Amino acid sequence: MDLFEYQGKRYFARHGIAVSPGDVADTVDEAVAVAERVGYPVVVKAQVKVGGRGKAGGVKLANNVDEVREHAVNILGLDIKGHVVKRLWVERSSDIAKEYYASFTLDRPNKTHLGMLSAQGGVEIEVVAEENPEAIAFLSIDPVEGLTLATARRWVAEAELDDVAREQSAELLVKLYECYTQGDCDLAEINPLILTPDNKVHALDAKVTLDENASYRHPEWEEFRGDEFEDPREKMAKEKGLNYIGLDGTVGIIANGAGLAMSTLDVVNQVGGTAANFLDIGGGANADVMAAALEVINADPKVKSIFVNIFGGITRVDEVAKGVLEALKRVSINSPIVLRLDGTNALEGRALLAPHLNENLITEPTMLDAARRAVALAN
Amino acid sequence: MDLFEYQGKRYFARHGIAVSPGDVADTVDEAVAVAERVGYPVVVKAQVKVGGRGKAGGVKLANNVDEVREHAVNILGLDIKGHVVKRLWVERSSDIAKEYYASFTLDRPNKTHLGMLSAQGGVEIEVVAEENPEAIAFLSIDPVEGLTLATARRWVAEAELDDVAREQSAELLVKLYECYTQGDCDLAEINPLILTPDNKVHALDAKVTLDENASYRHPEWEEFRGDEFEDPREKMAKEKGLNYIGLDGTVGIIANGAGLAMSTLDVVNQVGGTAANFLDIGGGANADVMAAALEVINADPKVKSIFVNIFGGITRVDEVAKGVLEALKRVSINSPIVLRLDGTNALEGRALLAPHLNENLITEPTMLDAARRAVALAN
Amino acid sequence: MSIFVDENTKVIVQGLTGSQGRFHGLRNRDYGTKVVGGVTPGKGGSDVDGIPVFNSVKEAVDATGATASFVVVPPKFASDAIIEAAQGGITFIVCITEGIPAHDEALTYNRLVEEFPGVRLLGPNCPGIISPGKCNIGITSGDIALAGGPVGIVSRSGTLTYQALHELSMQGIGQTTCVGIGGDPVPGTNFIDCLAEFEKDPETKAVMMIGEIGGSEEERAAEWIKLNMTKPVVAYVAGVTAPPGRKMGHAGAIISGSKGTAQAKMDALTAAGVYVCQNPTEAGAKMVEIVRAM
Amino acid sequence: MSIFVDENTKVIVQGLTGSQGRFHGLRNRDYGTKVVGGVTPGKGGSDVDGIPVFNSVKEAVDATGATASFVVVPPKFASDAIIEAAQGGITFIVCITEGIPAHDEALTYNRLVEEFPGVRLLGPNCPGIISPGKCNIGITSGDIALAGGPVGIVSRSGTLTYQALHELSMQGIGQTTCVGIGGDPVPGTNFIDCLAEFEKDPETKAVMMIGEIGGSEEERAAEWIKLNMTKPVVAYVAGVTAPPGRKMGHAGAIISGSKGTAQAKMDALTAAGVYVCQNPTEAGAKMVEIVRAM
Repeated sequence: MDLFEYQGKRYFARHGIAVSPGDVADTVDEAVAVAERVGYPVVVKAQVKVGGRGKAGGVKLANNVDEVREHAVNILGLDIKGHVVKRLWVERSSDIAKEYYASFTLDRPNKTHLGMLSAQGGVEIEVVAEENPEAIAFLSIDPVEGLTLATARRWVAEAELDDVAREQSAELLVKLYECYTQGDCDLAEINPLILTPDNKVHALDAKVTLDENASYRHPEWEEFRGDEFEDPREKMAKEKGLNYIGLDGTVGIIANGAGLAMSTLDVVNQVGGTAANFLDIGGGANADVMAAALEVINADPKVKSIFVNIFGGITRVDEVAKGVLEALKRVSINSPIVLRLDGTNALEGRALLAPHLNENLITEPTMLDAARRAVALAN
Repeated sequence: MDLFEYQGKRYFARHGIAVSPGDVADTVDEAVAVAERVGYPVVVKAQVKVGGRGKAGGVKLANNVDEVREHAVNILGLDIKGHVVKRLWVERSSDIAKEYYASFTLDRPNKTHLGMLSAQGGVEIEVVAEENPEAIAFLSIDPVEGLTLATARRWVAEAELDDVAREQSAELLVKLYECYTQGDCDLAEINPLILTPDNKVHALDAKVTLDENASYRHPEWEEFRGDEFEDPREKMAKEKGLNYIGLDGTVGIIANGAGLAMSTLDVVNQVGGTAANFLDIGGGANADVMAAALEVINADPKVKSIFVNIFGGITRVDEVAKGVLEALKRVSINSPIVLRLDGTNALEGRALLAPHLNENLITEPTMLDAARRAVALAN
Repeated sequence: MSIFVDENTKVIVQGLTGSQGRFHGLRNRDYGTKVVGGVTPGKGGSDVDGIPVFNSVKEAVDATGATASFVVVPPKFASDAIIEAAQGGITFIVCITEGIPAHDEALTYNRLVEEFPGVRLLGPNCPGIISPGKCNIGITSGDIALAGGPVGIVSRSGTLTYQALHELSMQGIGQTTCVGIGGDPVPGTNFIDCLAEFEKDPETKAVMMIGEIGGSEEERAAEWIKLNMTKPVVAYVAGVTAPPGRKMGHAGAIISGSKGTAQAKMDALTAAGVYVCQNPTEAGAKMVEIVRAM
Repeated sequence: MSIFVDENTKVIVQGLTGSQGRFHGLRNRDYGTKVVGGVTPGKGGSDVDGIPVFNSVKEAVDATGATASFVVVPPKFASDAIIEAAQGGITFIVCITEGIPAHDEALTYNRLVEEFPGVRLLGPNCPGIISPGKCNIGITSGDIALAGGPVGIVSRSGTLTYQALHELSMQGIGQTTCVGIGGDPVPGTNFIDCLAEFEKDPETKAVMMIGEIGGSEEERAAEWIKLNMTKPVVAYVAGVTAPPGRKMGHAGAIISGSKGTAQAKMDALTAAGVYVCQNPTEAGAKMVEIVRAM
């Protein structure tokens, strides 16, 4: 789950990381109220989960109430790369002497945590990594050992942060690592981490991605939910507990297992079709799950055919068959369904479906055959 | 100080690192005796401090006494890139299942120790680093923390060493790190580190460079000395305690400080000359040191002129002048001497020399003028 | 022969008294696996369909001589269960649990590597391992596997593992061992571990490898194959069509830039001499062709 | 103004009772430096030409309020002396000792950074620091420096540092501060540290930088200059003629491949907008030209 900047800053603040005083505003009046409270000048920032806000006019400096009003009016409702701005973050503007970059993420090949620190912040770190990799001090952190203040001090020196920023930065990095680990972040990034002319270090932006697998031990994450899904199809799928990603094609996809679902997309593509979505119903999916999946797909007006690709393991094929029949009773499905059913209890499943087969409910013996049929029906 | 392979292996063995049974041999008969003692097949290896021994015919397998005799005869006296083989290392041959690479050295930019480990050994690590950097697992080691067995275990897994080699390798790496630190090595490298078909890990080669600055606490290094200097000029300079490197040009160089000496080479080169040597007489050099330096330069038949470039700091220029006069009394100098004297007590120094100046003892006011004069005299 | 497990492997099930543990544990036993015990704290002394239950792994190992463990407990208990298994003397741990937080996985992996160097973890979030006719630990349906070799299978994807078994078995081509390594961010066992074992196993004549987008395990495997593998390898990589930058399910398959894309992986494997196929069916057909020509 | 030290800096000399310590300590005091004490264990209570000697740095700091220390002890005692200085409350340590083992340097550097983040070490194996007319800590001969600015000097080489001072002073161009960082493998203070201070110092109008072959400090400095430096920088890098792969004296200047060569450093500095000169005289002349044009 990606957090908005304001959510990320609150997450940081809880772990003792300094951020600018500010608050959210959903209306122009709220923006003005926040500005009056924190004091001018302020920065009015669009809250969207996409980069390039500044260039799109989503970040503006305001020196007085009129300017806050003007910018809030302009930014609320602004479309930034398909994301419509519904919320602002208004914070006290900071003078900047230097911009740094700091982040923690998982280093999958090395199976350790990876810290990245650079005296060259404020720009995309990918660009720095490409053009001048020596400007990034990489730190590999053994999860068993964690990050000590001693190591953080060595790290800020290696990254050549300005002398006056080093001790504050080292302490902040230890807190950021705590936020990253105790807070179960996939990514905790500050860009820029700034040094002010009066020698204070604090986080001017926040990019946080949370690991959904850890949500059971983070009841406080509930507050972050709600606005996450821009795509209404994804929102509906999420409510039904399905692992769904909306795409732009015409063949609706339902499969069990992420690998099989991806493979299904590939095969549809190979035989000349385009997938409308990725949908993994997971292991052990029963009739309810199957019905929910069909409902979500059915709600997508672009879908012209539905390809249900099941290889039973934990998932029992007869359950899947029941789910399909159940869904057909509950909802009027707009598109023909092509099924490929194999694995645990496949025979039982096929037998259950047999009496109901017609031009809108078709089975095929193999994955490839089913893909061809679904694509033919969609094109 | 670079060690020969056999010296490196003995250094390793002292730190508990497994090497093949073997011994040195300076004659054919000694080689046979070692072979008979360690058992056939054996490998007969030229002991030279230069790479590419194998290609030059300096490493041979011998299955019996006749083969040992034949190879020893051929290799002793062999010229490998200018290094004449005077000593052999004869060791029991090892069957090889896998070849790895392991080393420790100082990571100057990061001011930490750097471990390099690769499942792709037996070839030049520079080539692996160039063609397939991901095949090297780099480990940055904080000198304060050192290398624990736990970290070494993580490291061997990251490097994807074969399962059966991992625990032995982890233990060996901890010992190699101890050898590197306690043994004051600039470099401790094993290439290849081998896994045998019966699943034993040991060092098949040894490349060790010792830090001369640490020699005061390593009386045992005395045994490594003696054969280090191939260049007779360097040997003579070393005996006199001078920091000398032989080069191929015609202008003999004497300077105080490594930077000034390098700069002197550069200036001589810029005005069209070539330096016969690098010689830094160091800080605080007195008359004896100066006389010794002139003697060493004088022994080089290629030298056509001598450029003495002194900027007094700790070194007092009057002492240098005395040294020059002293040397002229002791030795008959073959080449004209051009002096540039500045810094501490420069006036006194110049005054001392003034009565002795002639066409073979010249002073110039600046470094550039002196370089031009010395080069003119040499060409 | 088989890799990692065989007909003599004694297995305990951590979580045997739970519904999933009971279902799969008994199914594994019915397949012929030597399931010698279960572990559920506080339920020591009871049994599940004749399989004795112990309070701790240590007790179970002492009583049964088990060397392998099947961890089938909820995510919040999985890390502790894995460490307990290692501490109790187990040397091969299969964890099928899905949904373990990434930080727990990273911590557990490193604790295992650092404190228990002789212990191998398979998973988490994997279907397990099956040596047809000998041993089945995990959730793979035994009837889609065929004993007698000569193919070894290693797969990052659960369902595609079954698909691979199915493609081969339908054509009468058996498997020595099929290892599902799982697609989680920090797998205990990776492609190279399995490829090295298959290379050493005399009965395995060819290997099928199923990869996915994300990470760089396939690229690393390709490099290993180029240098070490003498047996033919057929590979399929899922996710050619996946849009960049999206997370496709629990596989943790995040694409960033060109690295980690299915195409990059396929290119690396092709360059390593691997037969790379466009879909699982094609991969199955290619493997059948290779085996029949032997 | 000056950097790191000024006319108010109180200095103690660790090793004042030794011959080198006495010679340079008194010479520094005679220059005008506030040398307020010496430290030699066991000799507390005595004095050297009126300078009181203490048994420990802590005692010396408590008694004198010194913030800087001049470490002039043999290599085997230097690391302990540096750590003792930091523990005793000193925040600026100048160590001229030549010949400290590289492992000791690496350990001492990291202990300082990790345990004493507010402490700066200059050296080891450096000529020290001089702010003409204000403070001279080290072995630089005060008479070759000229007070009044406007040039800052930072140098990796001892004798070339004197050469640089000499070239400027002869032309009547003064220096704000001249820092010899030393050429050892693990210097406590590097080019960037000094460049950053010179950039901040209002009286420094231009900087002269003297590099050497080996390592990558000059390249890193070039990158920093490109991004941060507004003042003109003139540089000279010694070692263009040095043969690859040879160690040119204690500078620890090992060339490996193209990286670390004088030419690579000169190219990097040129690309960063630095005026790169071919010899110290030319560098001095260039700096004179720049200053006169201001």
